[in-house]
Amino acid sequence: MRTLFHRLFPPQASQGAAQVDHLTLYLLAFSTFFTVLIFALILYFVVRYRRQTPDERPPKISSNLPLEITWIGIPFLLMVVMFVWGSKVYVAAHRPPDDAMEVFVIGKQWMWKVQHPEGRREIDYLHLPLGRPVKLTLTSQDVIHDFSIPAFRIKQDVLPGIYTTEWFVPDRLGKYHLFCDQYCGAKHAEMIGTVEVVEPADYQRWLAGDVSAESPAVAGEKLFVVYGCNTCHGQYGPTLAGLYGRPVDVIDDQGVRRSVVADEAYIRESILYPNAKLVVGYPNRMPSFKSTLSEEQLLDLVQYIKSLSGAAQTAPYVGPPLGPATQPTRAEQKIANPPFASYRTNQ
Amino acid sequence: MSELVAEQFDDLEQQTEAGTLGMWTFLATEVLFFGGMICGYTVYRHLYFPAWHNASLIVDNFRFLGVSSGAWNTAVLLTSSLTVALGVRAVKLGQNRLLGRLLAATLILGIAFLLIKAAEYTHEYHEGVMPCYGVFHPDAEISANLHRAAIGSQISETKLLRQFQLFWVFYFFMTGVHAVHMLVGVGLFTFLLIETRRGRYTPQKHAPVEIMGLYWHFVDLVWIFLFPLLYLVR
Amino acid sequence: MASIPYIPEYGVRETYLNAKHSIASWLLTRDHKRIAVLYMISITLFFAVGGSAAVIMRLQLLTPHSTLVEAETYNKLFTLHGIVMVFFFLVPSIPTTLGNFLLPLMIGARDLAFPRLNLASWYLFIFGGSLTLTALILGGVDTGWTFYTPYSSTFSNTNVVVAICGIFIAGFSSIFTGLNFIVTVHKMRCPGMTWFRLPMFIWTIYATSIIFVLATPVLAITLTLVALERILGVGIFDPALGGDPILFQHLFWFYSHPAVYIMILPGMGVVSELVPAFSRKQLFGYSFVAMATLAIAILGFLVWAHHMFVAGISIYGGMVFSALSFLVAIPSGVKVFNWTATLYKGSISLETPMLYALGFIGLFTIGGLTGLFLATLGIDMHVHDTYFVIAHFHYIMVGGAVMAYMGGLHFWWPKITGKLYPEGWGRIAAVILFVGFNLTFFPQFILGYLGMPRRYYAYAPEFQVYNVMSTAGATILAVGYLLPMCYLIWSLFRGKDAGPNPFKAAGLEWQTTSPPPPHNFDKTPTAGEPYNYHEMDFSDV
Amino acid sequence: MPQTQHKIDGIPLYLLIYCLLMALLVSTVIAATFDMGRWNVVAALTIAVLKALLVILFFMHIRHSSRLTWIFAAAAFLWLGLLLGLTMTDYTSRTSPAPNSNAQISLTAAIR
Ligand code: HEA
Ligand code: HEA
Ligand code: HEC
Ligand code: CUA
Ligand SMILES: [Cu+2]
Repeated sequence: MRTLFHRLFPPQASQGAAQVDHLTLYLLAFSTFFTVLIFALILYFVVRYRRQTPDERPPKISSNLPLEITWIGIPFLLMVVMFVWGSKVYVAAHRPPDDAMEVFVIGKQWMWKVQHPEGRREIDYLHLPLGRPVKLTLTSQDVIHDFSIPAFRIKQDVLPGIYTTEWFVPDRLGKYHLFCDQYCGAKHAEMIGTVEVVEPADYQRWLAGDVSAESPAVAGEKLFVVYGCNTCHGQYGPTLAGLYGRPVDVIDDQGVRRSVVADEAYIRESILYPNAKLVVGYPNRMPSFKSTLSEEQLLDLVQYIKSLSGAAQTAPYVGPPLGPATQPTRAEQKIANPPFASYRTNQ
Repeated sequence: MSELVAEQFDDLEQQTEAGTLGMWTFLATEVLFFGGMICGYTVYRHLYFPAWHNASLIVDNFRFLGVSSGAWNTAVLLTSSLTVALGVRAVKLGQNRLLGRLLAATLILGIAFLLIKAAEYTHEYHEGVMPCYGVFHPDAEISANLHRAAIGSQISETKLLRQFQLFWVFYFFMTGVHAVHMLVGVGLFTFLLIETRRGRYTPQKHAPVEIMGLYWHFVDLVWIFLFPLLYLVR
Repeated sequence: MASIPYIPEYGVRETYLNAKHSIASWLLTRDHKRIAVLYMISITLFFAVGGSAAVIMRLQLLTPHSTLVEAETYNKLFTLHGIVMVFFFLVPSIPTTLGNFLLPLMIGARDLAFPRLNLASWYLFIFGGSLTLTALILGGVDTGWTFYTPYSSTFSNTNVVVAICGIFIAGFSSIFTGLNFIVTVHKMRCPGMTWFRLPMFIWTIYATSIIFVLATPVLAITLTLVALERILGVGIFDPALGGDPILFQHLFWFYSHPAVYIMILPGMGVVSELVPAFSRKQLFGYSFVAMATLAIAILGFLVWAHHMFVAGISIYGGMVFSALSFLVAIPSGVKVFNWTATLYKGSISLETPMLYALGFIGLFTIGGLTGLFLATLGIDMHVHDTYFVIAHFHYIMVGGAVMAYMGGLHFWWPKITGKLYPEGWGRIAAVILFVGFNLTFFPQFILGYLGMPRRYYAYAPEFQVYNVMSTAGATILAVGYLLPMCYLIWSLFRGKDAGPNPFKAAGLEWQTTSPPPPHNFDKTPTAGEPYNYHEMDFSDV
Repeated sequence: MPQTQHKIDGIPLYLLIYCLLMALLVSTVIAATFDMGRWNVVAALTIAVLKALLVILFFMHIRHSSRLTWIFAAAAFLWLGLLLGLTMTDYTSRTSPAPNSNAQISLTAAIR
């Protein structure tokens, strides 16, 4: 029985989840009752009163007031329960407690940007401490999205120009799906992510990962995580190791394919205006960080990416560009590995 | 059966009643057609009161003799409704000459309405409030007012400007759709006039005049509501 | 009296089909029966287009990854599917075909009140339909059938405006059809046909017409605003330009929720004719069913924001609309129970139309009851915009409305064409459809509750099992729909002559010949009590 | 069913109605020049309803029409009321978070 339940119901990972499931079970019970009742009656009548002779003429039965009142009254009463109970759950899910931890979420085509209280940010990923009420304040940068976590049995549309909220108390460790549930354009189905519930102490440790008093490259490395660069680069984005100083095959915004050398300006441009030059074989998926990163942070990131090539803090000149034909591998690798293959949670 | 009655009907009375009921049903549709706009209008007036207040202060800038053209137009339409009502009376009494004159008067009034409206649109175009891409440039005075309003309320000036523009979207859309209905009305009444001249209508066969008359009154009715909503309410 | 079957005179009678033959005599006809046939052909084509899109979608969803089509294509497919199925198939389906054909026959009239307007409606429909279909197929539209702003008004760079124009035009086709029906029911009833003697089908067509007239204009104006926003670049619903995206949803659903009752009420009407005819009994609780019909039409206008529970409306607004949504379930329940009670002590024969009718009752009950899950605030905030919703409405629209249409089509096929369809094939197809349907859409309830969002061209691997089941079901369903298309066309040429009343059913339409003469009745009939099966003589004369 | 031909109003009645309509028009224009706060809306709309009633009852002859016509005319306005009324239940009871907390301002900054 447990396994059947698990096949039909997603994991319950928040305090509200069980309440929604109980409500569902109530509706399920009486719906099953009515469905079975109707089906059984139909079957019984069809068998019992099937036509015996072609000229059979049944008696006249036109109406029965007590019956009508019964089947108006009983469903009505059942539905009063449904309404009151359903509203209770709903209202509770819309009244966050005052001590809830506040996390900000911005939806944009097609990614989720999350900002934690101490300023730590992540993309398409949401770390949450176990057992603490969390209130999300949601808004969108373009069209309507919907922030849905089935394991928490909650969702909320994310509107441009308006703030909405969603709150819950995660009560089970693990990784869960995060979906965009409101159709938002071409890659609506890819606007997905992971919610990870961790021990509060781990959460604090994770939050603290954001202090930057180090060298630009080290600070850049942190930023690389904070801004979620690592969620793509290293998975379906191009690897940045060894990038600096290397020629890159790109398609520029005129649609022309050419080869450029990845210098500081190129890296900077790639971060600020990812569409300006697309790496061949990769989707146009990288968001612009133009309005998110300060100049200082940009600098740190560029330094970090440079450091991945073993380059020193100052840029050495690395050989003349090689021909475009020398770099087909990433494109091939890309085709063999469709973007959606990495559904990042499979718990 | 006489040629007055279409084959699906039993008699003239049934036909007349069906026609009238059909027109009333159509008018019910029309109420909801304008209703969608009025609903939008109400919601935005509720949400964006400061900006809309500002807009409604200048909407009756275009005046004759100190009275806004909206009011003049209301008078024109009410008068046309009178001529239509008298026309329906005339056709029922068989006064065809009178009917012709009243229909002509109605037509002239309808066209007058449209001309006044057009003049008003031109004026608003020059004020720069027409909310089209590239045409919307409120003049200096309006901008100054909005600037003051922005300081008074807590809304940023750009937001206020957009909400202000939204008022004009609704103003032009509602009056525009109404004007289209007027144009249709003018067409219908031209047709009626021609048919009257040909002596097509008799006290027996008065239904077309009455039914088109209902339409004209309805268009008047819409204006009766648009006028306060757009010009008077601040 | 209904019990005396009409005996045709010798020789070939003039029927509405053979009265004239030229193409122009069809395209310029004002005969409601011919217009009904024109509609029937048109909506069948639209159904094939919408169904083909569904088949491609289901194939795409066979695997979690994108296998068959790209994301953009998939989005255009479900938009095409939704728009075509809703606006160009199901909304016009029963009213414009069976409604058009039967309304004058059932009330003993020679035609609708405004035959020319009726033809004009068909032309508007075809014109709007072609416009939208062109936009949907050449280039495509990717907004979903709901056109949510600001995506549709600003962000989508597909042919939204053309599609909207087509829907606007088709909307006026609906309005004029509704107007025509309302006036006809009020003014054209034959002697003796009082309101409470109207066949239940007429009640539902009347109620549907009210919705046509009062809801459609709001959709028209709303879509116009979206088009305006796109063309002029002014902000109406786009918050970046000062608008409010939720207002669009209010206006859209003010039409589109009542529209779902446009789709189901005529189906209920059909079932209210079929169940008495095949159990040879009066419709149980006639006046309750009639009043329930009106109640659904009116209450249906008050529940629209149940599509917006998590859209950012106020929680009090949510509660108001939730409560009202529950209220609509009461008259729907009244109907279901009364149909079931009609079977009691009847003389039931399971011919094809009856199979569809019983299928309708069962599937509508499931679809309706899952509607209650959605109307429950606490559950909708989990299943909104998941496959649970998809399953809910396919249960009602495919399992309910389309089944009813199929049932009605079979029942009145002899009246419309004068030929009998092959009964054995009919039953087989009905059973195939029932099985295929449940296999397609039942797993989607589970998918939805597990959290699979709708409008996803690719999904998490753990959802695959149910998707495979669903696709398998859809294949069966496709066979189930192709069968009737084949044997019904076959019956046109090879079917047995039907005679005026092959099912021995009550109702004025069975008192005239099959197919009926151009003006329906040789002599204006007089109406008695409806469903007077207890007075009829079923022995073969 | 009353036949429409039987009820033909006299010209004086039409003129009277017309004068009333014009008087209402003048009064609504004058009323708008006073600042009565929210009562301006009430006054303007009340007068509009009065004018509409006069037109419907006398010019459109609903006064002589069958009950059915009354119902149709009333239904249209009732439905308009439903549309406005139920939509406003949402807008007037919204409690979206006010965009003023510090963090939210930073959020806004992050977007633009
Ligand atoms: C023909 C079409 C049709 C019909 C008739 C209905 C009927 C109902 N619908 Fe459905 N619905 C749709 C088509 C339809 N719907 C569509 C297309 C959508 C999705 C749109 C989109 O987003 O694309 C939708 C979505 C939808 C939602 C929004 C879901 C979401 O997006 O989150 C809701 C929420 O309340 C809902 C509720 C209901 C209810 C309560 C009924 C009721 O009328 C049902 C009443 C019937 C019964 C209840 C069954 C019979 C009754 C008994 C056997 C009595 C015994 C039981 C009791 C009453 C206790 N529907
Ligand atoms: C009347 C309405 C109607 C009907 C009948 C159907 C019928 C079907 N629908 Fe549809 N559906 C909708 C209305 C309808 N649908 C709506 C409104 C949506 C929402 C859209 C949106 O999100 O915007 C939707 C969405 C929708 C989805 C969800 C898409 C998504 O969100 O990603 C799915 C997925 O399985 C689906 C499947 C099906 C299937 C398998 C059928 C089957 O029943 C179809 C069976 C029919 C056939 C298989 C056709 C057979 C005939 C032929 C193949 C013709 C052959 C050709 C010739 C003879 C010329 N539908
Ligand atoms: C949503 C996924 C995603 C995120 C997040 C992301 N990127 Fe990218 N990035 C890509 C993809 C896909 C490309 C290749 C296409 C292109 O050039 O736009 C790319 C390209 C680049 C390039 C050019 C690489 C080359 O090989 O020429 C650089 C540099 C880069 N990203 C840096 C960053 C930095 C720094 C961050 C974080 C601040 C970041 N990216 C965040 C997806 C992402
Ligand atoms: Cu974002 Cu769907
Ligand atoms: Cu609904």
